[in-house]
Amino acid sequence: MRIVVQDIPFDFGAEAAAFAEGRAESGAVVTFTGIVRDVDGGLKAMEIEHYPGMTEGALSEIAGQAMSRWSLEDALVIHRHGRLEVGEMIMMVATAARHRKHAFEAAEFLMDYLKSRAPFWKREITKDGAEWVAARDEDEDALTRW
Amino acid sequence: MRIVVQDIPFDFGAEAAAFAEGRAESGAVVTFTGIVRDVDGGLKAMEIEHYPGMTEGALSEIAGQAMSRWSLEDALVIHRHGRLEVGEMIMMVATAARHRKHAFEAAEFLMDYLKSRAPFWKREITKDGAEWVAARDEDEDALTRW
Amino acid sequence: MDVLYFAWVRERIGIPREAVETKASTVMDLVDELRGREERYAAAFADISALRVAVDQQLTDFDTPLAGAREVAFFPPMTGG
Amino acid sequence: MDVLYFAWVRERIGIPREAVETKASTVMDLVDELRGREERYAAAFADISALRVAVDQQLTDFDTPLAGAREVAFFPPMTGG
Repeated sequence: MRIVVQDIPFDFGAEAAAFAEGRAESGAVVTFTGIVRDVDGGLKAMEIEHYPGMTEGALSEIAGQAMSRWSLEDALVIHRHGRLEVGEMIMMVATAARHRKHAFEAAEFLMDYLKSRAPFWKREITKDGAEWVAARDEDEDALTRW
Repeated sequence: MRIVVQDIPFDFGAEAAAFAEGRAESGAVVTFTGIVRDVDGGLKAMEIEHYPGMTEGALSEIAGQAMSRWSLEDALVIHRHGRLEVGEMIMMVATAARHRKHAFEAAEFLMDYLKSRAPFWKREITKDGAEWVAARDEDEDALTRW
Repeated sequence: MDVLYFAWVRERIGIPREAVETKASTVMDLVDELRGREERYAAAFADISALRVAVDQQLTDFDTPLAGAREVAFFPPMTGG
Repeated sequence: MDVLYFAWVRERIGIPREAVETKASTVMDLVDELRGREERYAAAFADISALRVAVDQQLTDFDTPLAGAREVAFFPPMTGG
């Protein structure tokens, strides 16, 4: 299990390849990547604030839950903070399990919990200024699945 | 949309990175990778037979359905045939969508259909000989979700 | 008409494909013709619930008409992914 | 006790963290103390249903006791991922 919180970009291809390499016990690897999306053509950048110390702890706890609940062979969470341009990768998760259903479910669980339980806050920078992204009810509702 | 059927290995990291690169319209990229798993320590290799011509058509049809059903920005399917050693990657799918739920669902749909509707047949080579892998009822049952 | 066999169907019949002259009107009629040929065909087609069929590279059912079909393939349930 | 503020809570109060001398027995008691200080605190804590709280870096509720707590953080619902 590996948790990374950093302000610099990460190499998605290299991380995904290293995670999947030689998983002869797993059979199934799922990755999810979140990218700064230019919602209506007006986004200039995204700023992500976090809570140093708590962030790593919260992500470790969420990943640990996923590991034991789906008997994962491994899990990876990388999340950036600071300023990100449109098209840049915000974060990724990866899961390795024996069966694909478990790898998919564990990755979705990681995302759902990370969204609503890890201390990150996004601010969108547009030509009109900066605005904090509001939490969506559907993100909180997603937790009820688990 | 890209469909690849080949006997040589593919570069998962490079394919995943190229697929996710600059997806400023998507926001969410999911990949799934299937790896030759050494089930009970006795597997020497896997051989995959396919139906040239029909394989590409069936995968295109399945990926096309996923594209339109989840309004994907893009989809990728790579599947190997021939002989694969333990730990080698058999196949991958990737999906790019605006929201993570759609990217996850479309990837799971691709996998469920690919498993039971694309003409591939696996044979396990162990020290005791070669045996065709039997289709699992749960793979057929998985299609009822869609 | 080309008839193709894959996986253990191919192994049981002993060849990957053959040209078949037939007036069979459905896939099932073709199966019955092939069964009558030799023991290896009868063995391969003994239990068609264990088989799948594609006509002109489209997965289909055993009651599909063969009018105009150029290629019929028999194989076990798929196990890709 | 260290009190931390994040995102718009930090902006509204104007500082990221401060040391607070308090005998508040629960998070809610601390909120009431802070509200009484100045308008900017009252504004930040006007609607606590829009806020989340962590005590010693564990997400928790507003009725959590503060006995032994070293660090309390207030922030809006998280929006990572």
